[in-house]
Amino acid sequence: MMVSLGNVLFNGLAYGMLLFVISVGLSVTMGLMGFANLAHGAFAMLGGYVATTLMNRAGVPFLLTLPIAFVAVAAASFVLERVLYRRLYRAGELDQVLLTIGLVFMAVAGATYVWGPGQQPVRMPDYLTGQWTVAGIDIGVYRLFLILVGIAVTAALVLGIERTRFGAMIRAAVDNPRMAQGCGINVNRVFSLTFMAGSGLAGLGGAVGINLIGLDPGFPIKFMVYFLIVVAVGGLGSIKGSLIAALLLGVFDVGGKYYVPEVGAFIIYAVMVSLLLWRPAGLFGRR
Amino acid sequence: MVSLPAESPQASDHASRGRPVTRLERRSRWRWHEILFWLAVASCPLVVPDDLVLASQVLIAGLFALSLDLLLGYGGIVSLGHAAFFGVGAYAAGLLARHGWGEPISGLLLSGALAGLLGFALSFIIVRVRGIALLMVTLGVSLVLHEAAVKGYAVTGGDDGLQGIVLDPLLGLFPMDMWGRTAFGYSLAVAFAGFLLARRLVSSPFGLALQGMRENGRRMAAIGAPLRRHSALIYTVSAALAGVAGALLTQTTEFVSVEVLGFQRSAEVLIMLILGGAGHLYGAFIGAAVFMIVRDQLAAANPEYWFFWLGLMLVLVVLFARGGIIGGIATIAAHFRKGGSR
Amino acid sequence: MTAALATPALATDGLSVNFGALLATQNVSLDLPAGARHALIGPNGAGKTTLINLLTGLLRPSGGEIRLHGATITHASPAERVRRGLVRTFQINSLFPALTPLESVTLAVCERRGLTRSWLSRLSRRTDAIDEALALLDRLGLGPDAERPTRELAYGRQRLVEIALALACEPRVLLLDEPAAGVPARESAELFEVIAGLPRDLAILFIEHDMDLVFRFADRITVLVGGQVLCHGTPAEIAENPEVRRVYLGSSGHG
Amino acid sequence: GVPALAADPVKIGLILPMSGPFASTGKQIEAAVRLYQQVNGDSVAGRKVEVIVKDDTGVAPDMTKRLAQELVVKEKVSVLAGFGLTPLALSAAPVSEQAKTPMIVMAAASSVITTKSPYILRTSGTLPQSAATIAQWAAKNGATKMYSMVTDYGPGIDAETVFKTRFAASGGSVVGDVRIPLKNPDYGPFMQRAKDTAPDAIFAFVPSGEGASFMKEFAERGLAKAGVRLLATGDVTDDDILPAMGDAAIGTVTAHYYSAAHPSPENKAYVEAFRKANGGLRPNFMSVGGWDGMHLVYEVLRKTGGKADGDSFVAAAKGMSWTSPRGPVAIDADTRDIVQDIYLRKVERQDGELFNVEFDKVAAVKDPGKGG
Amino acid sequence: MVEPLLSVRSLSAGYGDASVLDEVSFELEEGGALALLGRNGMGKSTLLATLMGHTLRRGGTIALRGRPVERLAPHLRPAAGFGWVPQERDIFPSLTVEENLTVAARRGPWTLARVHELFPRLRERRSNLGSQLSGGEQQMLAIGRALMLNPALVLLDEPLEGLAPVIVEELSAAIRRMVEREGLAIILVEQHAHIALGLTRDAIVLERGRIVHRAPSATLAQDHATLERYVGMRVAAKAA
Ligand SMILES: Nc1ncnc2c1ncn2[C@@H]1O[C@H](COP(=O)(O)OP(=O)(O)OP(=O)(O)O)[C@@H](O)[C@H]1O
Ligand SMILES: Nc1ncnc2c1ncn2[C@@H]1O[C@H](COP(=O)(O)OP(=O)(O)OP(=O)(O)O)[C@@H](O)[C@H]1O
Ligand SMILES: [Mg+2]
Ligand SMILES: [Mg+2]
Repeated sequence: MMVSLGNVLFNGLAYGMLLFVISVGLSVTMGLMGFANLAHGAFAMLGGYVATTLMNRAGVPFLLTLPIAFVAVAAASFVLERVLYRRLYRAGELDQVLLTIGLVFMAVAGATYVWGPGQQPVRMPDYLTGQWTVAGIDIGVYRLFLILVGIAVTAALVLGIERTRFGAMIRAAVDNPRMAQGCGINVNRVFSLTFMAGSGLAGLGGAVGINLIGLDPGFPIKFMVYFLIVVAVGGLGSIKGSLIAALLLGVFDVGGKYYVPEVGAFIIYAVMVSLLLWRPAGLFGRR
Repeated sequence: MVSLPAESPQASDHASRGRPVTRLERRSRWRWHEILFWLAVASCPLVVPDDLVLASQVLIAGLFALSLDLLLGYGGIVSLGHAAFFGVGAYAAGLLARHGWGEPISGLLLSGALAGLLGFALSFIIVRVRGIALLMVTLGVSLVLHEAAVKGYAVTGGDDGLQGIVLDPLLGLFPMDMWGRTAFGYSLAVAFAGFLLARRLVSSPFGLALQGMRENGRRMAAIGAPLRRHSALIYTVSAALAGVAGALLTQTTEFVSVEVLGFQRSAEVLIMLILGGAGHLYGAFIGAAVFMIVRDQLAAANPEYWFFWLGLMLVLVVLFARGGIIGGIATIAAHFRKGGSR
Repeated sequence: MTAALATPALATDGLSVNFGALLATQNVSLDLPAGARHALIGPNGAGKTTLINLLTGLLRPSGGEIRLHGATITHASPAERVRRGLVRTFQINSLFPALTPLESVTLAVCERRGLTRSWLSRLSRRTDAIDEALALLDRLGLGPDAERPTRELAYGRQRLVEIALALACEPRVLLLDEPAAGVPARESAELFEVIAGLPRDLAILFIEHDMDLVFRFADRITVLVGGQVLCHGTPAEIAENPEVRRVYLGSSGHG
Repeated sequence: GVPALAADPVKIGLILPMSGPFASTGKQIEAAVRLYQQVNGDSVAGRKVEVIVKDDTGVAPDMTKRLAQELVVKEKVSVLAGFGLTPLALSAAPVSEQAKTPMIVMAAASSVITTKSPYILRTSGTLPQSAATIAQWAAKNGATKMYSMVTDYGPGIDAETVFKTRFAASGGSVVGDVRIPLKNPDYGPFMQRAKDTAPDAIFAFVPSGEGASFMKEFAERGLAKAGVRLLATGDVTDDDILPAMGDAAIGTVTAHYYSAAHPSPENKAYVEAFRKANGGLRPNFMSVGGWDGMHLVYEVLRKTGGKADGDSFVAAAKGMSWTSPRGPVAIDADTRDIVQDIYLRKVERQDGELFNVEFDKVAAVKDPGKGG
Repeated sequence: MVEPLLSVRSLSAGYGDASVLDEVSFELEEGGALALLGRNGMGKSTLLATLMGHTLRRGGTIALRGRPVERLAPHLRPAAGFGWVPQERDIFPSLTVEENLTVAARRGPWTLARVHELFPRLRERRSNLGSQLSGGEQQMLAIGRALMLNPALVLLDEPLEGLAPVIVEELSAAIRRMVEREGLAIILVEQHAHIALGLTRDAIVLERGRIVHRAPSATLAQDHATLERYVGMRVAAKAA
């Protein structure tokens, strides 16, 4: 019993960390910038494909593909931001939804065209596979790795956004772009940077995620709901919130499947709804 | 009395009071292009006799989008789980028909009522949240129902869908046919009725209150508006309409799949509405028509990658026609009225 | 005076609320007889707006009670209070940006008359409501802007819409939070003429930093400092009070 | 039912999931269909055979039904074919019944389908066929305690029920079971659950395409190390994705009706041609469903001399038998379902690639899901 | 002749296709103080917003110390020397009081400490969110924020609105000091003409987006007829 609980917790945390790494970017773009970016999953997917392609075609070592995925996706998002997103910052969120859904469709079809409809094969390096058994609990090496990545990302973000003037600039630019400019803030630049960071993280998450949740062109749609749950429950723009929400989601999801597979995904939805009714602004919502 | 004395005796007639007719009074008049629109729809059997099945499904989707428009376009209440009501309506109609209640029209109304009831119940938790939380709560509710339908194998047929639905002929005369003639006529009649209802609702004092809620809920309370009551009402009506749409789908296809409750369905109806333009009623139907017809054509032309072109269309619409297709048309029209200024 | 015996239109007893450590309102008690023209003044951040938020139910008091015409409304919902005749304006405009003033005010009229309950009747047939709205807008000199989107109006005009919305609710107790702020001297004077011209039995509590207006229109004044009532009194008394001069009035000669 | 002049073409409406989560199924089947016409010409019995492909995204039964209707009404097709998943096939069944149009199921695998209209024929297979076979083999080969893991929809449930009954009947006991949701990101927890009940083997079914992730978890969780064997229906080691699974899959025993490694001249030729036509893509069991579906159409038309109306078509098809790349197959005269050999295969590496290598078979298996 | 700090030449601007300002021209010398008067809706705020680059400019030029800035991106204008206190205050609701000040900060004589000195209230409420301030506190914050930019020219759109009389006195005194001692130039929009004229050297009156009257403030303050005509002084004049 205790053992199974330990297993559930460990795997739940690992899964949660993965969700966090992918979703926190959305929490940044959607939460801080207030842009309803449903295409977030597409950036994650791109990151995944960059990684697999590099590994399978060019034989680049896995760990090296991660930073590349981050940079590549950030760069791609920079272009998109300049060409498309930027025009819609002022527009209503409905137009934003339409744009980003459109992008999702294009991404899905594009991925199918380039990489085919099936699951992407991935072979992890041996030092990241297998598992140790500690006190009866199976510690999957890769899952441990995920947890470490998650911690690193959290640290980076807290130092980079919550503790700096830059974070205040983002919020000011979102609250009132006109006045922000009146204070000498280059709203466009601030937004580009934020957006790139957010998407880059998605790319990183996508890359580390393949080994756990697989990768196929349906990715952006399959996981959209999960990302949204994390952001909503965590509270828009709150990094701490996203982390805790993601971990909760992970543990409940794994626990639910392990202990009561009959009710399936039921649990997490129920949990989400009740959490949101309890705290409509999310666990750590600012607004 | 704050307001000046003098008015009240012949209140209802403003011709006698020498003031210009205000926009408020003009807004519920029928315009020629509205009549044209419905004539065009009604002429489908003559123009495209072979596409009536598609046409009827467009009308159903349109009605569904319309129900969302009341909530979103007028009430400013976003929902990412509107399929919940659509699905409940669909299953209700299916189960009724499956267990002997084959009469379509009463079945339709019953299903609508049931969905409406759900909407009414939900409205009370809905008023507590807004923004993304609202999106997720609505989504969550629909997903919970979806899971229930998947697991409730015995009742719903689970992922395989509900079969064995047999309906009496419509009005005892018209059975559902291959060509979708009955389906089309039926859908058209129901959709039009639903439209009239919605149109009347938005041009009623309550309709104005809805816009008030959209614009500034806090202020609404400060002028004594019963917000709970308002949102309960609009939620009930919207849900009922959605339920009717769902029931209509069941009755015209004689099949129910769990997808009627799915996230995809909720997302699609939202897309259709935004594409057409929220807050105009017609946007719902135009959006549904454009989305489904284009998808159909693309899928036929390019079965594997049509998704891409559909997405491209959405992106282009956003870039060049803010506020959906109707929004775009409006700006162009305004442009010409201003003699092409700017 | 007479109001002393009659039940006051609005009365509070030891009303209190705090934001974290900050005691924004500390057992404030005040009586508004019917027909009162009562000014509420005090330094910035003294808790004036907070008090109004408490009275209108936007904030829940941590202690004390509120009575409207004798009936306790401490826990009534904001809308409920409005329906009972307790109406306010906002210090920082809170309007319907996309609606026109006419639409906004008509809406308020409809809500008051309970017309919004009917969702199958045509608004365009309710010309009586529309006329009432138009008349009200004319009286506030908003006639010309009646059919422009509110968001396009100059600030001063928007202030007037604020007031129009409140008046459309037919208040019996009216709470005005700096109604004249942003309205130039003449217009604000005219505005106060309109307010003064409201039904005599209507009780008015207004916050205002423009002492000319305060001393011309108030028959009683309450001074709030740091969430507490510093003193009540007639304009004359207040103008004399050295403490008030020190913390609030300064040297600006009044009285 | 419009009377067709022998002159004008026989149209086949092919409804497949060409996009969406099940696109690979559509891709395989379409490729096989095209290949068949390449190899055997595009006309038979003096009539041209024309294929119209429609995409139903794999998840929208109402769309499938509409497409079926339109194909019948607008395109005047004389045969409906394809149907990637059970719900899709079920939704279209009434159309074939009403319009008396033959409907050839090339992929969907739950038993009931063929009972939903007298005009439905199947050239893929049913899960009970594979499940029953593996159950018996498991019992014979020393598995006593088994744990069943299936995807939670029609076919999966079919598989589970049949497996349980057959395994019990042959003396084994199922110590636990779990149904995995159709839309599921992570197999981990279920695998853990299975492991914790310490069975000596796992019976598994997941839809084609999901196999890779399933296999990965099986390896990750060290079940193999813990001495748990994996016995499954062939969907899990789908030829399409098997190469990508890596050594984790080696040793997995499955029962199914087709393996790209099936040692027969017909199959050699088939695989050869298929790979050539599709840039090296390996054909999987979905593809043979398509191939044999076309074969059925051609043979029937030959037999009826080009008459393609529902009744004569089905009449002609009943009892028909031929040698398919998968081996000998026949159409059951009373159920209209397919009768075929079910092979027992083990995943092995043959000249560098992973294959399902057949080592035993049960001949002429009828669908156990029906009455039998 | 010395170059003026700000020179505006035949400036026309508006919103969308609604034209509000037409052909506005005026100059302001270094450390000058200009009162901008006019009734509601006459274009005062629009003029300031145009200087900050937030309206649709139809024509005309704006030069700051001889440098044309009318084409300069809005976010570069603070660097050029503009500071702005908008009429609606436009506090950043999701920033704390302190963040509101520091987010705008630029090197110069004005520091957090000095702003706190000017408005002690802001120090007390340091960690409140902008959305949780009283009206007057927001007004103070808006002014403090503009000062943190250390501009050469501050555009004050009704800065005294909603402030308690004592504060009004202190602030007026402070503004006078800034102008006279630190050579800070201001353009002041104020409904109470007597205060505006008391704080400035020159005044211009806007009517329907045109300048209809210019005069030294002192002169205009005595010219009741004009004030009566363009601004409406009944109350104000009495109080002055
Ligand atoms: N939501 C809140 N959270 C924390 N503090 C608040 C909140 N709202 C107001 N305050 C504080 O409460 C005090 C009283 O605010 P209030 O708005 O009542 O002042 P006021 O008397 O209206 O001042 P003014 O004359 O400037 O409008 C202020 O110091 C303000 O900072
Ligand atoms: N966003 C806008 N869109 C369209 N018109 C506008 C907009 N903002 C202001 N206007 C119009 O421009 C004109 C000038 O407005 P402005 O705010 O500059 O006047 P003002 O002199 O500042 O008035 P106040 O003293 O009330 O602040 C008004 O007629 C107003 O209706
Ligand atoms: Mg206040
Ligand atoms: Mg202004």
